Amino acid sequence: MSATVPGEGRRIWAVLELLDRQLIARDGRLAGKVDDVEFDLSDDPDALPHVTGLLSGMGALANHIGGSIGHALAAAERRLSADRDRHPSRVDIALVTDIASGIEVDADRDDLDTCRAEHWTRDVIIDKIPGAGHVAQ
Amino acid sequence: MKKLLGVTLGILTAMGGFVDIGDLVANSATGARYGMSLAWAVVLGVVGIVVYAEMSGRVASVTKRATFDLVRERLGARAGLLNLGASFFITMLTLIAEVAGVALSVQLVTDVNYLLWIPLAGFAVWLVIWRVKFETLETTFGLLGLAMIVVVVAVVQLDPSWTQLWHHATHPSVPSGEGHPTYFYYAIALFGAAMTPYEVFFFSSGAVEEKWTRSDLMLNKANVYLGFPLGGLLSLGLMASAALVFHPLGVGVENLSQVALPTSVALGKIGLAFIIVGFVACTFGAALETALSCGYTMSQYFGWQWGKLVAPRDASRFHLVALLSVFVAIVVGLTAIDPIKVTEYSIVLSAAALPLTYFPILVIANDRTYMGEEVNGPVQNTIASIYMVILTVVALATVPLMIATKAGS
Amino acid sequence: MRRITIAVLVLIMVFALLVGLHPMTPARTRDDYRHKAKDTAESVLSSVQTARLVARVGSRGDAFGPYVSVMLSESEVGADGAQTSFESIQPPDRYSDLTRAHLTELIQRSSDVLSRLRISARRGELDRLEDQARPLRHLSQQLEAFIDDPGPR
Amino acid sequence: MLLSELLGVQVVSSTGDDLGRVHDVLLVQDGPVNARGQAGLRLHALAVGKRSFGAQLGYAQDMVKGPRLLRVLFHRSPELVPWSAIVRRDEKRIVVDAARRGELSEPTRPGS
Repeated sequence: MSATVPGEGRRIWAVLELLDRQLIARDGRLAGKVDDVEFDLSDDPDALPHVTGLLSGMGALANHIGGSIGHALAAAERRLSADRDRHPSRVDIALVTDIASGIEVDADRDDLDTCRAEHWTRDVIIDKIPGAGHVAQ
Repeated sequence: MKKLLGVTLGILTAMGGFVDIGDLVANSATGARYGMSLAWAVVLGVVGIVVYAEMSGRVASVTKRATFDLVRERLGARAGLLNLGASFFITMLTLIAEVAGVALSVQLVTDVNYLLWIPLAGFAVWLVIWRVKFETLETTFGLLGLAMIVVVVAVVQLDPSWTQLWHHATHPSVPSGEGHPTYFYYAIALFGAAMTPYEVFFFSSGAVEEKWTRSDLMLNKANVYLGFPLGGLLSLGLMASAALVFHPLGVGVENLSQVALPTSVALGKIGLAFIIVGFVACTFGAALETALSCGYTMSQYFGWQWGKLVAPRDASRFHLVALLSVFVAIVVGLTAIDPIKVTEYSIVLSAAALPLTYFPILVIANDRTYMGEEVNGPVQNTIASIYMVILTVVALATVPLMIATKAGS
Repeated sequence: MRRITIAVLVLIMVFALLVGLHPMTPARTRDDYRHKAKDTAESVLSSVQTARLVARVGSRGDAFGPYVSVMLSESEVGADGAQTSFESIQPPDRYSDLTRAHLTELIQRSSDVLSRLRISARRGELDRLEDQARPLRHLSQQLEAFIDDPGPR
Repeated sequence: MLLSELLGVQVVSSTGDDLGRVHDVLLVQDGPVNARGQAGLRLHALAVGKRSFGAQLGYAQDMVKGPRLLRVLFHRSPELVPWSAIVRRDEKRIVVDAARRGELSEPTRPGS
């Protein structure tokens, strides 16, 4: 982990230490990857941009990858989520409690916006199979 | 005492779980065709998987992140996705071969065509994934796989001239009438059979699921340093049995059933019974590992919940991927595509794809901010770097050799 | 650039698969034909020798009935497969016609024995196998001789 | 603004030098403190250079030091360009003030 220099704050390389890392919800459940990082640019030209949120999900991933593969992913995502609103799933930076090998988020996984497809798969497919609710013995 | 038992159990599991359909086919086929003169490729592959798996297990224990999680983290989304495509395809190919292998093994005791067993075998694989705990399945099939020790007994029973076997293994040469490209093609097949990527996906995901920590590093080392080489011994046993029985007669191994014949010749019905139990356990265990690995790689790339510690409904996409993978394996298997050919392609392509996952793990094993004191030492790094070069050479040579030798024919 | 790389890789893969799954290509010269005849003979020899081993362990009670039966069917399928692909190759000249006639006869005789073995094994008459397999010994020697010098006798 | 909108963008100096592309950005946890006691992350600088793979792997940032074989291949320090030196920025190009681009010449290394 990067050292925290008093009065200066910990330094984090966004691509190396934040992007593409695992989001972990409060209950220890996995809640997607950091697919993009959102900044706010203040009106003051001398101020530095600051991180406001982490984007996660197929839409953000497609945008981040770009190129032909990104387009293909984006098309797949649009097809799968036709009736949903298009904004990418987002985790507010205020919920993030630790940035390490995983990014710890102070929220239950089921409350996070990033797990819509997980819930859809659960409700429409997996729950229909007997034994879906039991932990393996 | 209990700890010692745990370590022993781990070693035995790693040993029994080492062999899968790729090892069965590749070792027998090369033993029959080249005698022991390709034993070096098995040794090279076993040392390679030891280096690779030890790093992956250590990285997983320290960071709590499994292999494909780290592949994405270190290579980025784009290169990671291409990597996922290749790794998933090869793991899928292996799964097809393993499911067909279970069916072929059952055919040997029932004489009912293997195509009829494929759907049943696939269903059984899925059911175990759906219902059975990680530890139970790993231990059960690992220990049942120990039945393969019978091939070593068979080799002893065949009473070979050990000095001659040793001489052939230590003085490798291309037999007259055989081209160099084909010889090296088979070397790559053996290398890929020993060093299949799914083994590492499964091993590292298991380490994360069983909540390994720094204090389990000893267990990791014991499993890897003892279990895998002992498993490699089974591979060499398969090779030697084929070299002794088939090589002098000019028999080529084209079917899984032939792999059992030397043991039957040497030890009769009891030996045959053991080796067929070994076949079923090894292929079934590997089918489980590959089906799970399909789920692991995909889920770990996209950050979905994975694993068997939670109910299937709480890891819904992971279970969906595993379910679909098994389904695809059944459908492809039922097309009557030659399972032995699929196996050969899967191991050769495995060898070609190895650098894709090995490379990021090697980088992370050197990341002090991640690994702290557990980074690679200078000896580990030297060996690991040599393997990085070997893997790159193998990867570059595979496709040209495949074309030049018409896939080893 | 990356798209091109992927396309090339896919093409290579498809090509390799096609080549791998279709080992027999037309023969253009006599040497080429001899070479393919030799490969075929090797493949048939492999089936014949496997069948001999299986017949032996079967007769001596060293293997289970279903296993023996599976192995013998596979040997028969292997020999028949080799014969079919060999017969589909066009012999380029008269000399090759003679080579073809000789090898086809060897394969045919082997196939007949393999079929009889398979039938007995299916009936559970394992103790007869070793006797029935006896002609394979001579056939395997002839096949070996053919492999050493592929041509008409 | 998204991180993906910065990565890969070409960077030139106001005097016309091509500095390469953006490979990583340096965040420092020195912003306003939120309700959980966490300081906000502010974007201080862009890591700019000709080749990107070393930055992706962690060699360029000096976070990964071995093995020697890979370090030799991938270790190429990027130039750190302070955000405040940016004069103009659009989707394709970032122009930085030639006079101010070296303000962070003491490379800010994590943990150093």
